[in-house]
Amino acid sequence: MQPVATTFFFYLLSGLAVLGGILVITRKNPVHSALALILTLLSLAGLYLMLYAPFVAGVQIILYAGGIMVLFLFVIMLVNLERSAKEEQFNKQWIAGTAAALALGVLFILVYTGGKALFPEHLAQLPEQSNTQEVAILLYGNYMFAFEIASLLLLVAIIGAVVMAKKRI
Amino acid sequence: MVAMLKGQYGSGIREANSYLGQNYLVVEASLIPEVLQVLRDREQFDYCVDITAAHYPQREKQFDVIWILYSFARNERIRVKTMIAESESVPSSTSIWGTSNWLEREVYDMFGIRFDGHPDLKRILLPDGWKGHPLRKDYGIIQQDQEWVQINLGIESGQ
Amino acid sequence: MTDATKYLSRLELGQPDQTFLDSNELIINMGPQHPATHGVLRVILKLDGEKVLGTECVIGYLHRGVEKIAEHRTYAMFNPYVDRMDYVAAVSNGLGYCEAVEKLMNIQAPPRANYIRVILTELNRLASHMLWLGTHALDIGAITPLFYTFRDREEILKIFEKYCGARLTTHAFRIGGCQYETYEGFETEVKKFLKFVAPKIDEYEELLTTNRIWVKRTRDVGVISAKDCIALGVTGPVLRASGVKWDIRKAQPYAAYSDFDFEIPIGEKGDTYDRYIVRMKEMRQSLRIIEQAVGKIPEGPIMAKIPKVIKPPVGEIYHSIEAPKGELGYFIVSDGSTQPYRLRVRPPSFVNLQALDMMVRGALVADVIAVIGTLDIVLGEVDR
Amino acid sequence: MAPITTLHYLVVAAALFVLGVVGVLTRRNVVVVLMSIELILNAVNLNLVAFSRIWGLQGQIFSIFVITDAAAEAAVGLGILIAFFRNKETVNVDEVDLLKW
Amino acid sequence: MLDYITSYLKSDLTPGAAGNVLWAFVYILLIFLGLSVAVIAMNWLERKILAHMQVRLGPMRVGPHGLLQPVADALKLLIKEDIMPAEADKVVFWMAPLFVVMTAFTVFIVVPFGPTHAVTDMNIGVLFMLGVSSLSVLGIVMAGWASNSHYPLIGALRSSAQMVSYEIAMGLAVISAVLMSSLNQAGTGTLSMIGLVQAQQAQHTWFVFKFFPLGLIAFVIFAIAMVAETNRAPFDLPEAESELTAGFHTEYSGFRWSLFFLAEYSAMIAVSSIAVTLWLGGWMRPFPTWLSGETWDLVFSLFPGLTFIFLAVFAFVGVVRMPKHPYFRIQTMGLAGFGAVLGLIGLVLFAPPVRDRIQDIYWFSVKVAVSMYMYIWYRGTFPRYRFDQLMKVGWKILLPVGIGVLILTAIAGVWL
Repeated sequence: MQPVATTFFFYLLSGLAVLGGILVITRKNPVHSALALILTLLSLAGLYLMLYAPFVAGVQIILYAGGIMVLFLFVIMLVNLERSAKEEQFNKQWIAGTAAALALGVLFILVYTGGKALFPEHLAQLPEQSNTQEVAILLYGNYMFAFEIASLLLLVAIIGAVVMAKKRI
Repeated sequence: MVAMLKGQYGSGIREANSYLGQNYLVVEASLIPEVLQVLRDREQFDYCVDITAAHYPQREKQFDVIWILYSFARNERIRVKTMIAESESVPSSTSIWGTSNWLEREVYDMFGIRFDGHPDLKRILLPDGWKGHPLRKDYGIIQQDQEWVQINLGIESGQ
Repeated sequence: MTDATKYLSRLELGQPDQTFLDSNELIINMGPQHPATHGVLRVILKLDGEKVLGTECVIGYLHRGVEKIAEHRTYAMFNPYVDRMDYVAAVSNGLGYCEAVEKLMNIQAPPRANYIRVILTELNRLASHMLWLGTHALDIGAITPLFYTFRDREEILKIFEKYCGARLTTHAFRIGGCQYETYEGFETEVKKFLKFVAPKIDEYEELLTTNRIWVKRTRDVGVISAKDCIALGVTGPVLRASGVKWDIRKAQPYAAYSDFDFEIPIGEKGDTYDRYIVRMKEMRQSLRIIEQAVGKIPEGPIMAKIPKVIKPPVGEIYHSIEAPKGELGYFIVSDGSTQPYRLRVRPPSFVNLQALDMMVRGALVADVIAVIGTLDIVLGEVDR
Repeated sequence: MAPITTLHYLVVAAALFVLGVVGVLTRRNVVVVLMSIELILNAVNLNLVAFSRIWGLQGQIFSIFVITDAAAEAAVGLGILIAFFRNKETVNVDEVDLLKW
Repeated sequence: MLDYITSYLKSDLTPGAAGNVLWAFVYILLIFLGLSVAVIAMNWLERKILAHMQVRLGPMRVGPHGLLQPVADALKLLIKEDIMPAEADKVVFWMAPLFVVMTAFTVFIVVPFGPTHAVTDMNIGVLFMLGVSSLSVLGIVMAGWASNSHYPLIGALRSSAQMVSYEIAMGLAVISAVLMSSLNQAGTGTLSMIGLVQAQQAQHTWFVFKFFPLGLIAFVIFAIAMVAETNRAPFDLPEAESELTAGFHTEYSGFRWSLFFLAEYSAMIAVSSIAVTLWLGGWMRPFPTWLSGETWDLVFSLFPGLTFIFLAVFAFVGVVRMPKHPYFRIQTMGLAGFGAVLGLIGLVLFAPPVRDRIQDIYWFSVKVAVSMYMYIWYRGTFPRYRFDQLMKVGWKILLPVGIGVLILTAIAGVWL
């Protein structure tokens, strides 16, 4: 499948993603932040599709946007943050934050400009039609152990979350 | 039963009679909680049908407060009546029957009779800020709390 | 003796420690404009998420001062007013009032009048229960029974209309008997109706009684024990569903009820499902009563000899009947004039509604709806 | 316009990462901090997927594990948030300065 | 240019797969149009069918047999005042219905109405559909929160908990169908919607009958979960009228409310089409193996035309039975015109080239329509679940049964 107007879609989606990211950290109301984050997540899913990773894109939509963000919204509604929305939103680490951001940004630019030569021009052949099958074969073959560990991690997370949130067990 | 009660409370039981086959007792206001308690526990009048009142403005003790009781075991009704004056209050029977709660509130709402020991004595059918008690005889049938109507409904008059 | 006294229908606000998340209780106004409160009932709910921590009923939106009006009308003039209280069971209201006044005047309605009274009152009980069933099912989410019950209630209203010209607020009886002789074909029509309605009741039961979701929604919901029922003065089908075999028609028969053979259906647990079953059985018992009565309406006058001007002697009377919703009582104080000195109505809905708080504490929001439905209140009667 | 190369994706990822770091460092609201962490994780994911375009599927596999991780983190993080809110009635990070309550 | 347009007609691919933007666009438009018509028709049908279940007539006044009632309703909704609560969060309140509608429509780009009749065939089709339809919960949560009112908030909380819970059972049922698709191929199954139907074609069975009763159980799980997922009776707690007035859209009115309505019905059609694709053989005609051969192919290909002719006859019967009174003249003429249009469409559908291309779409739509009828039937029959019971059904019955079916399907697939 030949993607249509790749350049345009790339700039559109990445622009939306970055815009969403900016809104996440600047909005006062946590619900608005969460909605902006959903925007970012969905545009990232689009970018994954463009990178021939449809399965990851699907997982991104179904798990991140459909699952984790619902959890976030649920908790925001549950703890009723109206009062805290009126308070000071930013702590006094402005300077530290900006400095860290600048340092990281400079570092990234350095790495990219310096490391441009490292990336090969020719891309690996990733057949999109069988992407899911190949991911599955890798997941249940080479990465079987990691996969099982991940499921254990989720179990621990479930128990942890229940223990934390429940008042009387 | 009447003899027993009379023996116990003497002249507190003013009258014990029957009219058209319906029994009633007239009791001194101060004896009310005890008599009701005895009626419920000993005489099995376990169901308080109704609490109501009547207003006699020309009498010295203006109000009749009436309890209508029923006994499932005896299949029998009895009315307990007491008379109180305007300023007096009656002990509440909410601790004897749960049903007294709203019934007493309604009597308070309509007659302005206060019940001592009632947990939440406030108006029930009329709005909270209403002035006057409609079922008193001196409350005219077209009378209303003009002020309340004007403030809360935004109209000149409810008539 | 009772626990019921502990449940005062007052809402204690500001007890955050009871909720799951502390300080996050939700206060919700259910009504006065709400699809499931059967009128203008307003229930203030204190919720912890879905769980009900407490309720408070705010009533009186429909208060018309019926008792005050009674003091300014003659006995006969007041008769139509009582129909406006429990407007889905207007005939029962009228019966109670007429009998109370008759008792006060110490007269007896003639047997033929009594039979007509019984037939119409039982038809009215059927109509009331049908309306209850339809709206109760609608509250729980089953929309279809509503239309079935309304279709069949229509037949009853047609009989009323033919008898006295009115469908809802019938004013069917007069003090001393009945105003109207039965119309021609009354008996056959009632008999036809009996044949028509018996399978329809089966139809309702088919839709609901064994419906798993219906059973799940009503079993163990709004349980109230017999002891609490008595302490709270709850009467009618609610009391019988808790296992108390008490019906004024049997305990203190009035009109011609002593002539008929019928049973008092009772429940065991006192939950919503039992109340449903009790009312369904009651409908069949009503059919039985009508069937017995319609065959043997005695000949004779339909009015007792009463004076032109009704002037009961000085005295007090309390008379109660078994209305579809419970014990409907009239307490009349007469001062010998043409107007009652004081007339008190003991409304079953008002007293039954008081049990709401006790029945829903700890339940879920959806149960509040089910319990309001199962209590079968009519706001016209609660507020009077 | 120039064709889109891997580098373009990396720049987007870097931007998201920086935004996430700034959010974590400067915001007071725990919920927003958690969301910023999600931003960082997503930046990493975009990197991984972009690299997998060059070197094969392993990057995608790893990004799936990262998403799993994010789910676990969100669940536990929000659980802690609820427990914390219940006890202190606040969701501000700078008021969480005790290791016990 | 003309080449570009006609070249696609010969290909065996979906427009998306063929890379033909124009035709993809045309398909999107067609789906949008068809969906709108379907929603309008559903509105009328639901009211009529429900009414007849409840011994009443339903809409009868606007147009013959109330046929124009949905149009009148739509007009009313469009010109109705659009109320925005004063304390609402304006932006989110405005976005929520759009979001819900968008997700509900986006799902349809992978729905295969036929082997080539889909906008595109995604490698992750099923995953995409589940994912995007699960996004609609976000719109509902947004609506509930933005209204800044208690009833919508409770409705939104209920619906988010409900949809997230039932998605799991739904996913398990879907996985067992996907597992079935892998059986007599080269070892891997497929998530593509077209691929799933082709797998059923290759195995000469609908998956609902595969490994009887495993396929059936998975289908039933999905059928229950999809009702819950679309917030319909008996799982309509988020908008339970008698409890929460109208749930999450209590504060919405006019056009915005109609968007929710549109989204609800298109979501119903969407999940129904997933069920049809996965278990009921998608576009396959009934009895592909029992009644095979040229003659049967011909007979079944006549069905679309026959259906329309039947409907036309039905309309003409209505014309004949219409009272002969000047008052009814316009109605009679309208109904006759409607019947004539239906008959004309029916005749066109008999033409061989049209017949062959339309057949797949017809069978797919018929299956979806049956599923929609079930929705209406449930609504007429069942009372509503309570919230804890709903959760119990989801977590304690559907989920374990789903896992069991999945394991048994895997075992059956290996050993049978």
